[in-house]
Amino acid sequence: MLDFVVKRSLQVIIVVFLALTAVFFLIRLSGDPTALFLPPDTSREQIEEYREILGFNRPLYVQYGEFVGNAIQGDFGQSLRSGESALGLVLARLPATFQLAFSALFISLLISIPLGVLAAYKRNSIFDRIAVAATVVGQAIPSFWLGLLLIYTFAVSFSLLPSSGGGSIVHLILPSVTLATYSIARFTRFTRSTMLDVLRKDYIRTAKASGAPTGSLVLKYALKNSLIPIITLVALDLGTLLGGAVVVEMVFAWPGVGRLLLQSLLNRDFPIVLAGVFIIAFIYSIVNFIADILYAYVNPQIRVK
Amino acid sequence: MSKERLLSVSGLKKYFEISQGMFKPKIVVKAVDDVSFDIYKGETFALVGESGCGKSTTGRTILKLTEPTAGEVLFKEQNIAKLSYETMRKLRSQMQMVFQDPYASLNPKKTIQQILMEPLNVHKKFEPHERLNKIIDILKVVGLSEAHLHRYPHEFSGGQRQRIGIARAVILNPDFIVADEPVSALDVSVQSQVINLMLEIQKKLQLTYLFISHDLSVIQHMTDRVAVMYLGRIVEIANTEELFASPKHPYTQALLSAVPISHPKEKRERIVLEGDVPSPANPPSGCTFHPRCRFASDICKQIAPSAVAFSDTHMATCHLYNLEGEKK
Amino acid sequence: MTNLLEVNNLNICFRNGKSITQPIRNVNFTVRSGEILGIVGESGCGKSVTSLAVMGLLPPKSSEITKGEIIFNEQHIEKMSEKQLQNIRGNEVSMIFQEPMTSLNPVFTIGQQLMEPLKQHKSLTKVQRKERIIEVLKQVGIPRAEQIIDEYPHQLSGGMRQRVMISLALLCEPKLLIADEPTTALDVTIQAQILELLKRIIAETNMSMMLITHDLGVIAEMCHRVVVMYAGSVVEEASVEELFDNPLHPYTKGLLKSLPSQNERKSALYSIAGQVPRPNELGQGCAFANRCEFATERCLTAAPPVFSVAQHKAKCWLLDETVGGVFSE
Amino acid sequence: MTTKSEVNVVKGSTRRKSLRITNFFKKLLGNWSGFVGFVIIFLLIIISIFGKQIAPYDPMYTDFTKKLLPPLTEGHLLGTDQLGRDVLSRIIVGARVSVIIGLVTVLVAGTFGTIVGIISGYFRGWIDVVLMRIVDVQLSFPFILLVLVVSAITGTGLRNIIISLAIGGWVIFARVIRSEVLAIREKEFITACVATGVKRSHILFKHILPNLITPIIILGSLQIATYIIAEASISFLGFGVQPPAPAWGNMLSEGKDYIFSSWWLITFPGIAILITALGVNLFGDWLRDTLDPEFVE
Repeated sequence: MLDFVVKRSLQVIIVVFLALTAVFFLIRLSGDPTALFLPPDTSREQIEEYREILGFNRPLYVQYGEFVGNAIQGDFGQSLRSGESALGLVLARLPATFQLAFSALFISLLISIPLGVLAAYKRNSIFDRIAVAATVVGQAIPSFWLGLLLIYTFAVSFSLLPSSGGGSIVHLILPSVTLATYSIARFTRFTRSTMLDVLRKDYIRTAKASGAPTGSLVLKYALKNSLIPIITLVALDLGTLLGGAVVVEMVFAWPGVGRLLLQSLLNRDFPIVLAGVFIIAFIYSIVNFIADILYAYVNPQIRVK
Repeated sequence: MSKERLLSVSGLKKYFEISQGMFKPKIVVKAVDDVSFDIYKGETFALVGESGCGKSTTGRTILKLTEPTAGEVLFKEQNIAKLSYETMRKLRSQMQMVFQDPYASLNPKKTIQQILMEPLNVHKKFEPHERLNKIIDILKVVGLSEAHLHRYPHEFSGGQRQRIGIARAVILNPDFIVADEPVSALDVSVQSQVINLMLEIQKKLQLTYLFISHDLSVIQHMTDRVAVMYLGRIVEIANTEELFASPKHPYTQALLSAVPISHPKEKRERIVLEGDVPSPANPPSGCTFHPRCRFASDICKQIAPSAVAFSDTHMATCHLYNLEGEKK
Repeated sequence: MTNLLEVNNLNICFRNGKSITQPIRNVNFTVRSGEILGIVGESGCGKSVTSLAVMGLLPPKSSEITKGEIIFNEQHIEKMSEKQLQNIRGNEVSMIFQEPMTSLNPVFTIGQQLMEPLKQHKSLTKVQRKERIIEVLKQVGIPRAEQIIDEYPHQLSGGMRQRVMISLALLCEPKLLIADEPTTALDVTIQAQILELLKRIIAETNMSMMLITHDLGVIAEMCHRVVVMYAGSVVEEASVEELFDNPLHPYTKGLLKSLPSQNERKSALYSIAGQVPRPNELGQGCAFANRCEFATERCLTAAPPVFSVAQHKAKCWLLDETVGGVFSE
Repeated sequence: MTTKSEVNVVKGSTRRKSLRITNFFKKLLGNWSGFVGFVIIFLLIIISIFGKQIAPYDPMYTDFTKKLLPPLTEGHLLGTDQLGRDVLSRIIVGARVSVIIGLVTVLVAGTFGTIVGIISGYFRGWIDVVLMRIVDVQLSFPFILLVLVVSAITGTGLRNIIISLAIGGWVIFARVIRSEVLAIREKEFITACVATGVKRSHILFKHILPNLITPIIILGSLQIATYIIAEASISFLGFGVQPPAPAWGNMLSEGKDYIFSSWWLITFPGIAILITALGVNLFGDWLRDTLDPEFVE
């Protein structure tokens, strides 16, 4: 177990470090950010002066070295626009993103697992067919468009819910439903197919042959076996969920990391972009780490080894 | 023995290393541990043993389908254990293999013609325009026909697929064939057809077989000499008739007695072995069979026995006979 | 001797999309109480399907019993509801499967899995259940039974798992044990252990057993009576000595003759030419006719009825002329 | 004798090929959802080729007197936008962007990822470790976010969008193809090749590669929908195709400002994306079910 934790922690550090390095060079190679946020009529001398101040005129490896040195201490520099600490700005937005992502995750698990189990249990019934059709459509809907439709329906036509902004539970409903839709479809479909797989297994036949009633076959036996692949998929999909959160935050003007990151990208405010990349890569790696531990917990073949 | 030696294996070892993680030592699985035997021209030499005893790995290591960890394999008195892929590749036209699972060993995307053409192309055997006729000939030898040329493996039954596998092995006219459980995936009535085919082409093409199987009745029927393996080592080698008539090693005795009777009226004294085969990653000390052996004594737990010869053709590795020898 | 199980004129159809195949045609046999009945045949002959039908375990949507009856202990299995079947399975009829490696659930301990049939069929306290489980585990020769119940299947060897499967089947002291190729996946020395164990258990209890196998050696070793199946129907039925000494059906004769032990060493083995017909290739006549060396015009056009010579039954037209068998049914 | 068999060989192989194509369509006709997917894809390709000819109006023609007309008025089937442009014509012409993005990206990402996967899986060793570490790093970052970051840096335009999507998308191919190669390498028929004495290069090109075609086709077809939706998303967010060029994503982006007055602007381009993604997915699912039901992404 210790072995595993050490190994995975090293992996997280390497992954985050490489991700930051890649983005750092991509940004620097794509051009000088100075010119982009100064007015177009700024003179050459003034631009040079700014480059001097911000340190963009030094060789790339020096800048990189400095960046790494500071980043290790948790310093990603200041926002080129507001001058505030880049990491601080990102961290301040983090709770909002967590709220959105986790409520979406919660909604999707709450709906998809029972739905998938039921569809598998009632295979080929009308309920199953409708569920499968719904998942196919759910996976093809672009989330930003679904967001627009929901805004139009609930905020514009019926004025039931606020269309944008954050701060309350009511504000959370539309964005989290939007974000959850894709995951609901995907998890339902996956739960269903995994359950069908498991229900065909020899050990289910064994349980059946010893007189286990159908209900406990499905709920007690097959579900526990299915949880292993389901947890793996959910962990893998958290990245998609975080990515989707970025888009959804823009649609609903949700004050999260994603929106900040996108605005900074548009403004070329690169310290914030780097801090955002750091946070997202870090969180994502940690989540995968936790998923691996959970996975070992439900799978005795790994635990006992 | 005036027979000509075709293959000689000495001190062959194949160890697999399994990584356990960063801070733990690697587990070494001794799949084949110091195996030696000779195979003579024209004979059928059998390796028999239960699953995990290393018989298949021995066969594959001899053909260099996995690299040996140590030891020598002399084929026609040339040591092939250290040959490069390329040099070995050219030698392969003389030594071929028949696999257990005839479906998995045929590329599902290739027609029978393509499958059988490949060895001929690779080794540039026969003139290009003759090759197709050669393929049709060999198909007839194994009991199939020209009509099957353009079919894919999935269109055949298990027995037919094994015929194709055999055709692929013999089309280059090799001297030596390793047959790894060639009939154990087949039904009884098909099994006998394939055994007959193998016996027939052996006579026709003067083949030498290394026949790997767990099925003692098949071994008794079609092989000349047998080596019994247990946990990566050979415990007994003898002529087939000799081995079945008077097995010496306690494991061989138990193995032979475990075979189901062939007639309900037959009465057989059965030696039922206690427990399971230990893991080759952590074999018992001394004689690896001692925890299950009914004759085990103290020496068996400490010292690995050496081979005892009962005749020119029969030897076993067991302390039982060493001790008796000393007493005498 | 009374009949514990009677299978009368059983026909089973399988549906796969629009195509309908019939793997089981007019199967008849009985299992008497206290006996071991062997069912022998090659892969695809329908022996496993038949055993699943007795358990009521056929896949409900893709298969159907079109005709016939399965009477177990005077109850009609084929008419039972799922609920009634659940009461019988694991309780009065138990089953052991071929693959001990995949037949136990990897995420539950041995103890948890053995608990299930007891919870289902017996009203015992938790402590009594545990006692019973340990008792049965010891009965099937498992050392360290008290520890094993907290272990997971992957920690046990193949032979041990098959013992666990057997103990699972024995928990509720069933009247009939169905063993579907119980030793095929095991090594020969382990097979000997398991067969020995099964024999001992049948002798000790008043259980009956239906042993399904492709291995005539296992049949000779274990059974009192034998049913031979070919291409979905029973071709011969006899006591085990009678079958080995005096097989009547050409298929049985061929099977016995093709055993290496029945042939001189190094000689060509006797072999039945050709292959088993696929279900869609079956015509009007005898299913074995295309491979039979004695086949006549009649064999190709009409399916033979059952002929009886004393207790020995076989479906073959030859018996009409040569043995003078009695036409029955 | 020789000539006769050779004729047979040729006949045999062509007969089998044509048989396979008829079989393909027979199977397709037998499956409702696969067939629907196929028809959608077929129509989409037709529309993207002949878009300008099919469209009732010039998609770029602005007419302020006819702005924000609701559907079914003055000959505008799906209404007009804030500049008086015909929505239907813009959707029809915009199809080309989606089709090009989907197909070219899958080609670029698929080719690159497949090559990496083959190298990684076939040669193993340090090169595999290095390549898979890169894949891991990239997978630790959400696909859409990566595409957004890259496209923000590389700039807009069709070529840059495709580059961004391909940079985000190749890893899936690399990972899946690598594991396929590893699985195939372990297959007994590859051992059989070694035992026959087949050259290593020959094993790779004649035995491993042909067995990769099926997974590549399945994965590729399933990825296309992802790319099309991703392009629409980044165009919607302002990093993709720039206005006034018609693309479904930026039509929605422009339409969202009129959400209070003109529902049709946010409705129809979205339906177009939905139908496209649906068609591609249905067809992809069918391909997987038919060619290789065991395939896992």
